[in-house]
Parts: sequence; structure tokens; C-alpha cells
Amino acid sequence: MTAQFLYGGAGLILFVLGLWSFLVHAPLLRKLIALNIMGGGVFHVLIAVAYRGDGVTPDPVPHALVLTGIVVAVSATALALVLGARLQDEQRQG
Amino acid sequence: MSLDLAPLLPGTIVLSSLLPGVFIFLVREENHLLRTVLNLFGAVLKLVLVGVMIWGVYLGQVFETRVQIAPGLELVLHADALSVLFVTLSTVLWLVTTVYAIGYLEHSPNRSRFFGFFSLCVSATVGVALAGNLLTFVIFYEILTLATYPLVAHRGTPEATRGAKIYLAYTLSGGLLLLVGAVWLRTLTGPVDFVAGGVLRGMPADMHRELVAIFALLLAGLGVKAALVPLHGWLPQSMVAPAPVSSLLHAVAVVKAGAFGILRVVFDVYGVEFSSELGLLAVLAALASFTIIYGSLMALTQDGLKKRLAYSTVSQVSYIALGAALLGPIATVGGMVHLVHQGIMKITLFFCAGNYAETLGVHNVSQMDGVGRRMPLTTLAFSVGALGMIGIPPIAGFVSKWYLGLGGVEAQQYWVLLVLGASTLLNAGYFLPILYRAWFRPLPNEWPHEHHFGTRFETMGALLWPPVITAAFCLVAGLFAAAPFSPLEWAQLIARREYGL
Amino acid sequence: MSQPALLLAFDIVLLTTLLALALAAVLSPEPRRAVMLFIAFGLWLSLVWARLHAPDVALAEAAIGAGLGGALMLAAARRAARAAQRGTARRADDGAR
Amino acid sequence: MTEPADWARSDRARERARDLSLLLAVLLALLGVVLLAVYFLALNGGAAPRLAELALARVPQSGVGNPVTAVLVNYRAYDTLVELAVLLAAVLGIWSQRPAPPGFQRSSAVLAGMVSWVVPLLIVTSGYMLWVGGYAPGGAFQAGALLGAAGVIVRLAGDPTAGLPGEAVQRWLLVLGVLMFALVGLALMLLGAGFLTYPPKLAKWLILLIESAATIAIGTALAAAYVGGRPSAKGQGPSAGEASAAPSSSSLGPRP
Amino acid sequence: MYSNLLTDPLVLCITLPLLGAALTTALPRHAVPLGILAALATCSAAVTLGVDVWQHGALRLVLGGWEPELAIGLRADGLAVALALMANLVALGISVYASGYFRDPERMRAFWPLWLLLWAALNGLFLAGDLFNLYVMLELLGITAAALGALTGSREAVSANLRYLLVGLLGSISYLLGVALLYTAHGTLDLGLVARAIAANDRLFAVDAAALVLMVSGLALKAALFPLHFWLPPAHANAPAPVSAALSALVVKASVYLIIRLWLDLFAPITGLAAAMFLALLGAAAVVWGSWRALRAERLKLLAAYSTVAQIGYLFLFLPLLAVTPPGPPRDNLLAALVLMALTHGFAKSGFFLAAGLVQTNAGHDRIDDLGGTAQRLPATTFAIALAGSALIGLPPSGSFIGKWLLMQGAIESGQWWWVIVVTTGSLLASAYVFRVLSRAFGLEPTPLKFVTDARAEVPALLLSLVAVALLGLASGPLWTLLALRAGGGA
Repeated sequence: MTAQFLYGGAGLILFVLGLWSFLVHAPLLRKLIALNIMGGGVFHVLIAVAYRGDGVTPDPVPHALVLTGIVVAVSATALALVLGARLQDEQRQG
Repeated sequence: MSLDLAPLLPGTIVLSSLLPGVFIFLVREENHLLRTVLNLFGAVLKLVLVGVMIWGVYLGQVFETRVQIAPGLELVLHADALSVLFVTLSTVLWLVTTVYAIGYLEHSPNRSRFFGFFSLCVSATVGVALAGNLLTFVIFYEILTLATYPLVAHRGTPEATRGAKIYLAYTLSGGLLLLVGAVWLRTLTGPVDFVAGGVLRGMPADMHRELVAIFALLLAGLGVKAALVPLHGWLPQSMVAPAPVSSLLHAVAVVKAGAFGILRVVFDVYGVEFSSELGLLAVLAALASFTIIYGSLMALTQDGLKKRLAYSTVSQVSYIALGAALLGPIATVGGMVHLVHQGIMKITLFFCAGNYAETLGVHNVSQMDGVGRRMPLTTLAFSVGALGMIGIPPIAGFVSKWYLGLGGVEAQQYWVLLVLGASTLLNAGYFLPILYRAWFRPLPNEWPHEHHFGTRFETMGALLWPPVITAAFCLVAGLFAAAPFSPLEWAQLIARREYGL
Repeated sequence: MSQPALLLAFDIVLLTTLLALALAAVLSPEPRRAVMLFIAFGLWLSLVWARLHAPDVALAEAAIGAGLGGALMLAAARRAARAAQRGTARRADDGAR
Repeated sequence: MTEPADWARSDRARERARDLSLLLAVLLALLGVVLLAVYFLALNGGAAPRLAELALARVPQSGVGNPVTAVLVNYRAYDTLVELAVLLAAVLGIWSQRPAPPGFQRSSAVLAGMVSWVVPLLIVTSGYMLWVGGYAPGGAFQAGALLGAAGVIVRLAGDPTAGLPGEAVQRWLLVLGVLMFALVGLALMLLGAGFLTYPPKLAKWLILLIESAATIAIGTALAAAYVGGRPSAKGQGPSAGEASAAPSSSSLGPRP
Repeated sequence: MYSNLLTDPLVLCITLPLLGAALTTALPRHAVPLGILAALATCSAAVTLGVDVWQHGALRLVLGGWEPELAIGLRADGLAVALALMANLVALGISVYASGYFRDPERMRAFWPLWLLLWAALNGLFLAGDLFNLYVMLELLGITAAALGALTGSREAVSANLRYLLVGLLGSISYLLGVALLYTAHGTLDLGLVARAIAANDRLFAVDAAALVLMVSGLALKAALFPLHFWLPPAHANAPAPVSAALSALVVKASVYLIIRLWLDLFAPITGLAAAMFLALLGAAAVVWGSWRALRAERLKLLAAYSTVAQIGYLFLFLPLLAVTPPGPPRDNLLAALVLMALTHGFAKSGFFLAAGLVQTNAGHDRIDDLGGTAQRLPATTFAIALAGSALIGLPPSGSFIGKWLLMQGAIESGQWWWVIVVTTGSLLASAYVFRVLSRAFGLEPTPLKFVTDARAEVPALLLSLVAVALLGLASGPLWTLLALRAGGGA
């Protein structure tokens, strides 16, 4: 329970930290890092909830959710980066 | 007519102009013939259907189309005596106006668009007339606004666009007030249909304040279209529209829909006696009287012929409201019958004004010297309409004024006679000089913009015969006021039902 | 020190490092450095998840989240740096003229 | 909510942005505290084993030994199908934006030499990962990620296509996961078992089929995402798909 | 086990567009016919689903044959089916329009698979019965929407849609944290089971409330509820016309649907009047502000986009009324009116955008002040704009007229008369912005010879607008029957 709370709590702090950074930093890359850290925080909460002590098999359902979430996050990041690059190209030409 | 078709008839009457209207939009611009056929087909079909309906109502048949939109919200089209009065008026005048418009718009652009909206406009008017409850009324009332907007804007000139915008601003705001009033009323009463004698009499006393507020909202909403002062500002502005549209606006559709709505609310929602108890009639009477005088005064100062007619409409339509505002069957008859009489007289005047403008380029009263000798038939029709408006017997207008006056006496509101008298003097003041100029002043050397149509008459047939026919109506309605099926007879029928006599 | 306490201390060190890496990544204004820190954060995160008996997710995070995501961001950071460099160079050119 | 502090130019604006971000920090710290409290409450009052016991109990019937894989491709296979669609969407979105940018300059012989044995190793490991995912940590995602990583290394080593085949083939590889997943699911539905309801006897093999397809699709998608643009006909490896991909080159090249 | 034909359409609604997307990706040269085929197939699946639900009541399907808490459930009740039907019909119209819209073959190829994926995500969202599955669907929707919105590649489009993408990600992460909290507290992800757990366990009120706030604010961001709407106008205004139509009419609507779903189904025991009032106030601000900005907009598509902000606002005005109305016909009326307005807006706004797109391609721009000639040359298009516009204003006989009528009725009945003022103000502003456009169509241009100029583009726009105006306004009764089909009732 302590470990669950500790790890999950760290996840929540990551979420808030990422949110703050997303709101105050303008550059695309920083926003993306912030979003990924937020996402990492939420995943962290899920992994912590799945954890049931060292001798016990953890809950596989949150693990699967996080796996899915990771792929989704990287897809979105990739698309955002290309859009940003496109914008940069336009700016350079314009 | 078999019984099971009866529920379809009111809906069919609305559709008989709506569907041709929709097809007219699709007609290619240069296909003059098909468009004309569609137009006349719709108009004649509707006339036949209305004839069937009059006969049925006379025999005591009930015609009602009910469509459920949603639970508790019903679209009701119902033919009672009052709706038959208005439906007949608009159907007959639509046929005449269609013929006139076909002639008037010869060679002008965007005819498919014009006639499409023209048909929608009449469908909406008929819907307003047949509406069996407030929801249905509001629906068609708003559709009427939408369908007339393109007609007002039709010419496409900056003034037309501006006039249309003003028209829209007034009518849409009014429509919104009407809507709020209708919704509010609905929360108090639940779903109710129009019933002769009203439906609100039994409401508990603690709701009376709310009912007064609702009446104010409804009246404001209807007053815009009925051009009650101070809500009349759009009417003179929308004079930029082509003459058939002006005729439609003033005599058949828009203004009349407003006045008709006031009749409906006073007689079939609140009930005339209950309205009187609430003190609403006094307010309405004051507003109507003020509008009558104000409109006439404004008409006096106008040089533009159509503008003068427009202010005359402001004044004359309020006779209808005045009739509704006086407690007693005789005044009611006066108001109801004026609904028809004002329509046929005013449409005659507008047709004639259009003829002067089209044939001679005459737009102003000051240019009208001697038009009577150049265009005798038109000017004759114009004279009939104008004298009727003043209230000279035996023309229709006299009948209305007579009943209104009697009604005032019956209600012991003697000031009504004063209002009528003043109005008559003012009517004479702005119409007689026109007649004098037209008949007795010498012809000018040159007309502003003369146009020869190559017919043996003074102008094109399609333009000439409609005003002549409607002028004849004015005379017939006055001369044979006591005949069966005359407007007066119907109005008396309505009044009897309303007062339960 | 008892074993649970030791474990707790271990956990706290793990998490403190994680949070520090995240904070550093978030606060770094220089793109390349920020991305490097982010990759480090992701790798550390997968370490933490391995500690929580989530080896599947840890693998995926290391390979996809930190690895590929990091590689993508790194490329973007490099491009941004190049663009900035070119920008300053052009400005320098303009100045020289 | 404030808009992101954007593009503050003047000093005063910067100062204001700083104040704002501090304020925001305080507010968000409060949010954090609330979230922590709520989380504590949820952990203590919550339905403790959650789905763990049930999920673990059903693993033997799922056709795989690894519980996480069981969740991914069996209990919650539908999520995974959609997730593959997300990956596909991202790649398509990237392709819609621009043609692939040129790679980096050719690398040294040392790197090339290294690539020549690292990449096969990655591919073999990927296959192993896929196979082992049935009963131990690993599975389609990890395997796909390794394939993608191989692509990244190839591109870093100087091949701008990241070792991917030509456009036509690449398109098929990309959709392989979604296609296989959906077709197997629908076939099961048509056969009467229900959408993505594996009959226990076939479960293992169907899952392996789906996972293999998913691995290839994920690997291709990740590598394609790293390439960062529509594959161009020129400079492509001598793949079979090149000829059929040619018509697409009509509107390629940098836009004016 | 035998095939349950009844629930097959439920699956097909989602898998058919996915298959279509896969095939159009793999065979780009046949993208148009394949895409149209997939569109038709998907739409028929949705219609079949509608018929099934109509006949047999709400449907529920647990995938994989596992226990409901372990597996993912799909469900189709009246609310879901109503929105799904609207979305599929609109999407079919958009597909037909799009098949002739893109001139550049490369863009055409990029459009179809993304569009079908978006469609799949929409259907998936409407029919989902699982909290995490909803998250994945939301992400699929957000990514495809942003990618499609940026399809033109213009600077404005890319930057607006990049912002949209980031904002959408923020929203979904917030939503996901809510889901994580709910899973922590209640140990399941199935919508129905979580709802039951929330109702049963009031000790966890704080957790549920926090989850509600996180999820609803994440979704409100995606739904562009004032003041979180800032990203919407540029993103919707700069996308290609068929995409704008889909974004405004459908994508935003999906988030609103989720909010309503969560609010009324999942969190019903803990949502109070105060919270509802707060959202409704934001909605009211959206109505006024969105309409005002639409009135001031210089470009036609920007006007339409701001109008979306306003129209979304109306939907939130229902929440406090629903909060104080006990179950019974008045509440059914309110719910139906809410859905009716959402549906009408879906049809009307898509029609509006499609027509606006045609104006734009014909005129080469969409500056409202210079549109006169074009609008007059294309009577059918202008007509579609007029029809859609009157539905946006809420004029009869459009569905939104009935919706507004019932909204005002509910407001007066529950004593919250101030919403009437909001509705009337919004309607007035809406008429001002709609007629600001329409008045340009009456000029001195030469008369158009035909009503319809470009059938493939104009007919979908006209039909969609017509549905909004005539069908939904005059025959909305079936909606009440449909909405009465709740989960638990029926099969």
C-alpha cells in the first residue's frame, strides 16, 4: 500500500509538473515533452495501482492499458513533430 | 367529399402552393412557359380546394390536419370560419397577384427565384390562416418572414438590400417575442388549440399578471407585422420591393398575418371578454387609435405614391385591431370584415401604383397630373379603391367603418366615432388631391419614362385587368354586403360564434 | 536497517531521481538538452516500472517511449538547432553587408 | 484557464508571463495536493484486487501464457485493434504533410559495418520477442519496437528509407495489423463465435497470426514515422514495389 | 454458440470503416471507389443498427466471450443510436462531396484512409461501453481530425491543427487520469459497472468528483466549451471544406456526447445543480460570445466555426434544467430537445460548410464582403446556406426550433427563466450573422440559368440542410421513442 501510494503519488506529481510546463512553455518541443511527461505520470499511476507487493503477480489489465497508451502517445508525438517541421519549412520559405 | 379525406384538405391547401413553389426553383430561367403553368396551376388548384372547403364548412364539416411533431407538440391546421375568411382572401388575391406579377416581371431577371419565394410566401400565409394552435401559428408566421425577405430584397439594389435588412430586423425580433410569449403561455396552459371564446377564462387570479405580460409579448410580436406604431418602421422602408410584392405585403400576407394574429389571440386564446376583464382591450384600443391617426398624418406628408399608400396601410390595418379591441359583436364584425375589405382595396391601389410606374414612370403624387386621361381604366380602379378607403358608400370600406362606428356606440366608447371621423377626414385629405390631379389637371407634355406595350389598351393586359377585377370586388363587397357568402355575412357568423349568440 | 525500510529508501531514491529528471527536462530551455533529459527520464521510468514488476511495459517504454519517441524528438531538436544556426548566420550575413 | 503564455516579446509582457506562470504553479501545486488526497482515498477505499484475480484466473483459457499479452490480444483485443489504427493514422497524417526529407550523409565504414550485424540481430531478437511474448515478457509491441529501432539505425547509417520497401509494399505492410486483426475478428463473427472471440483450440494460433501481422505493422509504422514523410520513388531500395509506386511521384517534390 | 445477427451491425459500424481505411491505404489508386464503397457499407450498417435497436431495444455486446468486467463491451441505446445515425448520414454526404472536392491526387489519397479512420473513431465513440476504449477512440479521433485538418498544408491550417492536436492530447490525458482514478476506486472499466459502483459507494464521493472534473474538463477542452474554445475557429476555418464539415458537425459533437453520457449515466448520483449551473453559465457565455464573434468574422468559414462554438453552448444550457427536473415526460422532453439540437446542428453545420466550400472554390476566397456574385451564381448553394442558416438560428420548421421551444419551456417551468434571455440573444445574433451572408446573394449579378450547377457538391449540401430544416423539425417524434430505449431495457 505504501509503495502503491508512493509510486502513484509520484505519477500525480509528474502529471501536474507536465501540465504546468505545457501551459507556460510555448515551443513545440517543450510542449511535447511536457505532454509526454504528463502521460508518463498517468501511466505511472496505473502501474502503481497494478502493483500488489513483491511476492504477488501484479494486475495485468493496467499494464496492457499502459502499453496501449505508450503507442498512442508516440504516434501523436510523431505527428505533432512532423506538423511542426512543416510549419518550420513554411516559415523558412516565407 | 368523403369523410376520410377531410383531415387532409387543410394540409393539401398549404401544399398546393408549396410544392409548385419548390419546383419553380428548379425551372430553368428561360423556361417562361413552364413557370407560368406551374404558377397558375398552383393558384387555380388552391382556389378550387378552398372552394371545396368553404362549401364543407358551410355544411358544418370539420376540416382538420393534425401532425404530431413531438410528444405534446402538434402541428394543427384547422378550418374554422375565421380561417376560411382569411384563406379565401389570400387565395383569391394570390391568383390575381400572380397574373399581375407575371406581367409585371416580364423580361426582368431572377424570375425563378422570385416566383419560388412568391409561392412559399402564399403557402406560409395560408398556413397562418389555417393554424389551429399557437405553435403552428408561430411556425408559419416565421416561415412567412423568411419567404418574404428574398422578395423585398429582390431588386438587388443597395436600397433594396437595406430595406430588406430593416424588414428582417423588425420581423425577426418580433417573431422572437412572439415565440417567447407562446412558449410562456404554453407552460401555463399546456397544449391548447384555438377555440372561439378563448381558453384562458378559467385561469386562477394569481396568474393574471403573467397573462398580461404574455399578452404584451404576443402583441409586440404581432404588432410588428401588423405595423402598429411604434413597431411600423419597416413598412415604409420595404416599399423598395417590386409592386406585386408590395401588394402581397400590404394586402394579403405580412401585414394581414399580423392583424389576423391579433384577432386570433384576442378572440380564440384570451377570449374577448376575458381580455376586457384583464384591461387588455383598452390598451389595444389606444394603440390602434393612435396608429390610425398617426398613419394618416404621415401619409399626408408623403409625395412618393407608394410611400403614401404604405402609411395608409399602417393606418387602415389598425381598424382591424380596433375592431378587436371594442367589446361587442358589432365592432367585431367591423374589424373582421375590414380584414377582407382593406385587402381588396389596398391591393387595387398598389396594382394601380405599379401600373403608373411601369407604364409612365410615374412614382410621385406630384407627377400624377392627368394620368386619368392617359390611363382611364387604371385610374378608375384607383378611384374606387381610394374612395373606398375614405369610406364613401357603396364601396366596401364604408361597410367596415359603419360597423366599427356602430360597435363603438354599442360599447359606449364614443371616442371611437371621433377617431373614425378624424381618420376619414385625413383619408380624404391624402386621397382626394390625387384623384383631383389624376382626373382634372392637364396632361404633361411628357411622361417621366413612358413605355408602350403595343396593346390596344392603356397598358399590358396582365397589368390592367387585375386592378380592374379587384376594384370590381370592392364594389361588389359593398353593394351586396348582405348576400350569402359575402365577407360581411362570414364576419357576422364569426362574431356570433365568438359571443355565443 | 530492516529490509522494508531499506526497500522504502530505495523506492524514494528511485522516485526522487525520476522527478528530478522530469523537472530538469521540463526546465531546460535548450532543445537538445531537454530531449536528452527526456530520454533519460523515459529510461529511468522503465527502470521504475521494472521494479514494480511490469517488465512488459518497461520494455515497451524503453523501446518505444524513450527510444523511438526520443529519437524523433532528437531529430526535431537537431533540425531546430540547425534552423536557429542558419537564422543567426543569415542575420550575421545581413549585418556584414 | 489561461492560454499558453505565448510569444511574449516585450520585457513587461515577459514579466507578466513570469508572474502568471508562478501563479499557475501555485494553483497546480494545489491541484496536485488534491489529487494526492483523492488518490489516497481511492487506494484505501477502493475495490482492492480490482481485475487482477479474474484476469489471472482466465489466462489458461486465453491461449497465451503471459497475462499482459492475454489482456492485450484477447480480453481487450478490441483496444489493440484501435490502437493499431491510431498508429496507422499517425503515419498517414505524416505522409499527408510532406515527402520524406533526405537522410543524413553517408556514414563511415565502421558504422556501416556495425549496422550490418546489429540490424540482423535486432530482427532476430524481434522474432524471439514475438514468440516469447506468449508466456514471458515481450510480445507484438516490443517486437515491433525492435523492428522499428532497426529501421532507425539503418536510416541513421545513411539509408534514407530506413530499410523500408517501396511505397506500394510499405502501404500493405502498414495496414497488415489492422487488416489481419479485423479480418480474423470478422471471420470469427461470421463463423458464429462472435467478433474477436477465439475458440479455445485455435486461440493460440490465431493470436500468433495476429501478433505477427501486428509486429510487422508496428515495426513498419514506427520506422516510417521516423522517416517522417511520404516515401519517394527516387533513392529507394531496389524493391519490388517501386514500379507500382511510381505513379504517386507525380506531385512529389517540395511544394512551391 | 450461434451467430447473434442482432449485434453484428454494432461491430460492423466500426470494423467496416477500419477495413475501408486499410484498403484505401493499401490501394491508393482506387481510393475513391473503395472509399465510397466503405462509406455506403458503413452507413448501411449504422442504419441496420438503428432498425435493430428500434425493434428490439437497447443492444449490448461483450466482446471475446469473457466476463463483462474483463472484456470490452459495446452498447447501443437510443441516445447512442440517434447520434450514430446522424453521424453516419452526415458522413455519407461528406463522402460524396469529398469524392469530387480534392483536385490534387496526392491529397485525395491522403484524405480517404484518414477520413474512414475518423469515421470508425466516431462510431466507436458513440457505441463504446468501456472507459479506456473511449480513451483510445478519443485519441484516434483527435489524431485523424488534426491530420485531416492540416491536409491543405497551408501555414494557417498546419499551425491551427497542430494546436488542435496538442490541446486534444491534453484533454485526453486529463480524461485518462480520471479513468485511472475510477479504476483505482472501483476496479472496473465497464461503463455500466462503474456507474453501478458509483451509485453504490458514496464514501468515494471525492474520488468520483475528482474523476468527473478531470474527465469533463478534458472533454470540454475537446468540445471547445467556452473559454476553452480558442483552438476551434482557426482549426475549423482553415481545413478543407469536407473536413471542416466533419470537424464542426461530428468531431466536436462526439466530445459533447461523451460529456452528456458521463454526466447523465455515469456520474448521475454525484452531479449536482451547482456543477450543472457552472457548465450552463459557460454554455451561455459560449452562445453570446461565439455568436458575436461569428457576426464580426470576415470569412465565411470562420463565421461557421464561431457559430459552432455558440451552438455547442446551447447544449450545455440543458444541464441545470435536467438537474432539477424529476424523471417523467418533462425530463424526456428536455433530453430529446438536447439531442434534437445536437442532431440538427450536425446536419445544418455540415451542410453549411459544404456549401461554403463550394462558394470558396468558385470565388477563390471566402471573404464575406466580396461574395455577392458567387452566391448569386450558385442558387442551390446559397439555398443550402439559407436552409442551414435558418436551422442555426432556430427558425421553424427546423429541428432546433423545436429544441429551443422545449428548452425555453423547460427553463420557464423550472423557474430558470434567465436562460430564455440567453436563447433569444443568441437567436438574434445568429439571425444577424446568417443574414449578413445571405444578403450578399441579392445583387445585380446576371441571372443564373440553372438551379443546380455542380450536383455532386450541391446535392449533399442541400440534402443535409434539408434534413436539418424539414425532417427534424416536422417529424422528430421518433426521437422520443428512440431515447426511451435505455440500457437495461430491451434485449
